[in-house]
Amino acid sequence: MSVTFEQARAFVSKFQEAIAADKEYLTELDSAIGDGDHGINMDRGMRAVLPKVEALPNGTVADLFRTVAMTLISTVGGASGPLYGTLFLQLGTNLKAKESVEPQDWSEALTTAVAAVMSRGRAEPRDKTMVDALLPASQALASGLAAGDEFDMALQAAEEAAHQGALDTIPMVAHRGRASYLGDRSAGHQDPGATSSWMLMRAAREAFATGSN
Amino acid sequence: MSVTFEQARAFVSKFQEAIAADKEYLTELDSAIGDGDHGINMDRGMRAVLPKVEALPNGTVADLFRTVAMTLISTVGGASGPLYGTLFLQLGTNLKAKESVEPQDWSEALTTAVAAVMSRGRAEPRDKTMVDALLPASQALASGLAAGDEFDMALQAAEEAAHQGALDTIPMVAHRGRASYLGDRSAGHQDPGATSSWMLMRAAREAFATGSN
Amino acid sequence: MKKLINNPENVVREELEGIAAAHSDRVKVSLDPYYVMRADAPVAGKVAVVSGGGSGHEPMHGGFVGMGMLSAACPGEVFTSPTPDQILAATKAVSGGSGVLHIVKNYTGDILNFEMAADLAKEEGIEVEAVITNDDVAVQDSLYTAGRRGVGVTVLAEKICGAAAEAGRSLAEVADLCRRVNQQGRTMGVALTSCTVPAAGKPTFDLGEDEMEIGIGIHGEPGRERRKMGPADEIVELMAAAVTDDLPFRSGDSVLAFVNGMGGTPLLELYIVYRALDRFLKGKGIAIERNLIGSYITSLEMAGCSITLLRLDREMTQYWDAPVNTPGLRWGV
Amino acid sequence: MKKLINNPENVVREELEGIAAAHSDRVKVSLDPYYVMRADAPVAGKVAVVSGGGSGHEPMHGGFVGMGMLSAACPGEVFTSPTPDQILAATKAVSGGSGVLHIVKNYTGDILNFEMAADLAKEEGIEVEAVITNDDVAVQDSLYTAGRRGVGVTVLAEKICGAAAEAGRSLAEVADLCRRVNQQGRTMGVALTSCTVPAAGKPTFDLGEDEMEIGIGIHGEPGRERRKMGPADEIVELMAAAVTDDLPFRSGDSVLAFVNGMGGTPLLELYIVYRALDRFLKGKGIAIERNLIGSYITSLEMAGCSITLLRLDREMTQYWDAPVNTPGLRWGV
Ligand SMILES: Nc1ncnc2c1ncn2[C@@H]1O[C@H](COP(=O)(O)OP(=O)(O)O)[C@@H](O)[C@H]1O
Ligand SMILES: Nc1ncnc2c1ncn2[C@@H]1O[C@H](COP(=O)(O)OP(=O)(O)O)[C@@H](O)[C@H]1O
Ligand SMILES: [Mg+2]
Ligand SMILES: [Mg+2]
Ligand SMILES: [Mg+2]
Ligand SMILES: [Mg+2]
Repeated sequence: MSVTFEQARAFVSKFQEAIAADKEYLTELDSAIGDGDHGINMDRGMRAVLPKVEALPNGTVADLFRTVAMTLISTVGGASGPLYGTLFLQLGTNLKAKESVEPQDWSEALTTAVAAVMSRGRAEPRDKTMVDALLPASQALASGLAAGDEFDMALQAAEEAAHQGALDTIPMVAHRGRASYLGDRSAGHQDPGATSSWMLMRAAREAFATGSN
Repeated sequence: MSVTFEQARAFVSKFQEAIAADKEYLTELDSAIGDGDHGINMDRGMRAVLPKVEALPNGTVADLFRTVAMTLISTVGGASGPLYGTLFLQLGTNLKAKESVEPQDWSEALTTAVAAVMSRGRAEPRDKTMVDALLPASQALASGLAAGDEFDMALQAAEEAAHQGALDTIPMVAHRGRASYLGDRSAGHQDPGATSSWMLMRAAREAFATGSN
Repeated sequence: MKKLINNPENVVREELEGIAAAHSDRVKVSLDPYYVMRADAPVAGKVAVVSGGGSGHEPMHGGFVGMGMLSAACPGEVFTSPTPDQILAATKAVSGGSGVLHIVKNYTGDILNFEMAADLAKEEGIEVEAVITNDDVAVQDSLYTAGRRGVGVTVLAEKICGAAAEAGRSLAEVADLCRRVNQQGRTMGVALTSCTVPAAGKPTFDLGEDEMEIGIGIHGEPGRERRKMGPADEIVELMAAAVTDDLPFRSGDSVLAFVNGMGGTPLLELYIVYRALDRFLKGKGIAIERNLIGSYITSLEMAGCSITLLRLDREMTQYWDAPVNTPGLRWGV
Repeated sequence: MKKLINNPENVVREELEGIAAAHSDRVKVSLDPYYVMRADAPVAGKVAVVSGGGSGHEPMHGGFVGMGMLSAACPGEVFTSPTPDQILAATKAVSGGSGVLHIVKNYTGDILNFEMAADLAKEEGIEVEAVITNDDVAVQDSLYTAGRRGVGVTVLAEKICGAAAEAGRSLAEVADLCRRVNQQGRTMGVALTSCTVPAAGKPTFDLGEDEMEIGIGIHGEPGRERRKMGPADEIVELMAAAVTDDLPFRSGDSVLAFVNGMGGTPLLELYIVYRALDRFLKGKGIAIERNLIGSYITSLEMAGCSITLLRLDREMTQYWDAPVNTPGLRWGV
């Protein structure tokens, strides 16, 4: 039931695949309200991450996430580099002391990591950023587990919350990031970072759910 | 039967009208094998000429042509400015001593003027330039008059020779002017300067023929 | 997309290799991580000035490295801010012991990456001050947003602060001057065509044949509004009025007027813009004391221009006039 | 057509008014007839250097007027050579009694108009020598044609001859030097997009999305052939080989390498081109002694570039390095 090192590795590689597959879509979303590079940025970063993670000897989930973090920070640039970097750095820091990563550990780590992203980016919910996908996802995960749901179901709920969160950004007016320069004209477009964050939550569900891997 | 000052003025204004009407066509021809400005150049020049010529008190045909020449030289630029300038300058110089301008005077003046254009531009027949319209026109005029044709008929022949001359430039490979930079690729296109020269000969026929004016 | 490039992924590296080959008399280029630094850095006892940002704005920033201007520049991928490791490496390489000024354009990405780098540099004992430029009047400023973008003033701040650092001023003084330049400067841009990010392969936005984007950002971000194209004099009046109304600039002010091409606009047009700007400012009693006309902070091949006005004081003028020797800006030496 | 202009008919006049407003410290502008001259002309006892040609190639020629380069420049309408009265007036205005050099690009229009002006100037007792630049290897040279076009070498000749005139050399010496620069220089250009002449209102030519025009002229005249676009390294090799084969340039030669943008090509790409050129020349044993990278002889907003190589000798290098202070090119002062 716990998240293994191999599952964490699968999580990262599924996220990489998702980004690669939807690179152009993410870039298109960013063209509408940003500078048209979100897919390119994330793809460059995750392509750099992949071989590093594959080359890791079997170790702790925490080490794996720190490797992801450092690679994203030094290859992505832009806003998403430090933000996804911070997310993975905090995941790593949080899971450091863990012998094995239980569903509850994952949920707590994600909650703290999302808080770190919010503080680094000074973003609140409804600012039309990745936070609008990440925060509901981490909340859905936590409340699902608290209600006694199976990990699979909670992961599924987190993914759906992230998806809904990404869709919910469409009518929002951006207050952070490049899209905020558009003022009211940012409304009517889905936030690219929230969209990639939904893909992240989908990758987690695919990698961590029972039977997978 | 002689060319009057008013007819000379009409010649200039008919040429101006023709250039204005076909400005875009001439420019298009020049786009294919030159730099896309022949119509613009000639139109700018003739628009500057018109008020000067209209403002002239009744005087000699020679003075009128010298005014045209000086205005073209100082407003057209490019290759066509000095060349048409030279043409009108020589027409003026040649007709200077004339009390009245008889058909034979006009023909001789044109012949000398075309020779001056050729020497200024160092162009020979079949170099794909305005010379390929001007030279046959002046020759047709001269030989028509020599054969005893009416002035009207000779003017008509000159126009037709200029027209044919312009059409004959189509298969030619340019050896002078900007079109020569294309080498063989200049073939298959009608020379813009030869085309405007045909319009010049047409204007002469319209203005000088009996009953006109 | 038609570009004189080999592979969209390599444009920045190959550009840096070109700069290294061309300007080794004045700059050194690091390829891992990417940065451009003065050939004679670190200059002991002097403040170092470091800037950086996404590529695609050339000559800014790499073209402004040299005596009297930047100590180092950190280029990110096209339109993408550089990463902390680049900025840290550049900061360490040029630090002469008297502190390092980071000039950062106000974009979330730039801010976050420069912040991370400054934290790391401070951990290593280097004194760092960061000044954020945010001169773009096209964007409404507000506590609740990312604020205004940093655009044309950045070039002027790099020149003026570089000269102050060259003159031996302290980090606090150079940083104060930088903040003053930013406070006294305002910019407004307009785009007639889009640019194409090499890795994206197609134009960032579409504009109708008779449309322009007022208040464009330097990464092709949309601005205030789309309008029908008009004559240059009207466009300039619109832009210049937005700039002068904002500070506001007043009759009697002396300014540096910076007419900047976005990359695809010929100099011919920039002079027509300057003519209109000169007339507009004369009408308001504002005196152009200095000017800069050319493509200095660009958006790849975008057609359009920006107008920056900087209210000058004696110190700014003195440092503006001071010698500078960079590939992109040179005088007095 | 989208341009920052008011009226296609007024672009040159308004540009000149902009130049006059911007650079009155260095140049004087005559609007009737059009020319730009050094503010301190005539310089007694020194040869004056005058050039000119159609507008649309900015900064050439008006941007090169000033100490150490041109004494005057005569701008024609866009892509149309200036008229004899302009050239005559400029020649008279800058003549310092030691003769005037006309630097004329080899286009029929330029030649004819400069010839007429020189004849008139000589009638007024001014000694004039004309040197024709014809460095474009894209065009086959032949006695039976108008010969090769004058392109990139013109910029280098203006700089080098301007410095020689500044140094007090005689008209015969400056003209000889100019001929030598022309003989030792070769250029090849390529276009990725067309330009649009304001008065024409639409592109001069059409290129497919994957085509380029090899051997383009600076007025959008077609070149040697159309080809499929390729990577920058291949395009540069094609251009550079055409240039080096022509003179030919040989192993051991020292050259000035001039990578010129046509107006719509970002500096980013020009550095990628320079990188490839540097590698190509290294492979041939040709040493780049000096370089110039930027948009100096342009074709409005055309995308593309040209490569000029000039085989340097000591005198050329010395005059290239000499101080120059013009709006378009400045160093040493
Ligand atoms: N301050 C912020 N806090 C959280 N997320 C942000 C912030 N600013 C931007 N983002 C996210 O980053 C995404 C854009 O990333 P990207 O395009 O890679 O960077 P850049 O905007 O620098 O080009 C946005 O869609 C948004 O979700
Ligand atoms: N050397 C020459 N002799 C005679 N006519 C010439 C010569 N060179 C060019 N022309 C004529 O000039 C025409 C081009 O004129 P224009 O487009 O106005 O000038 P430019 O070529 O300078 O742009 C050509 O079509 C040709 O007929
Ligand atoms: Mg982006
Ligand atoms: Mg023409
Ligand atoms: Mg970006
Ligand atoms: Mg022309």
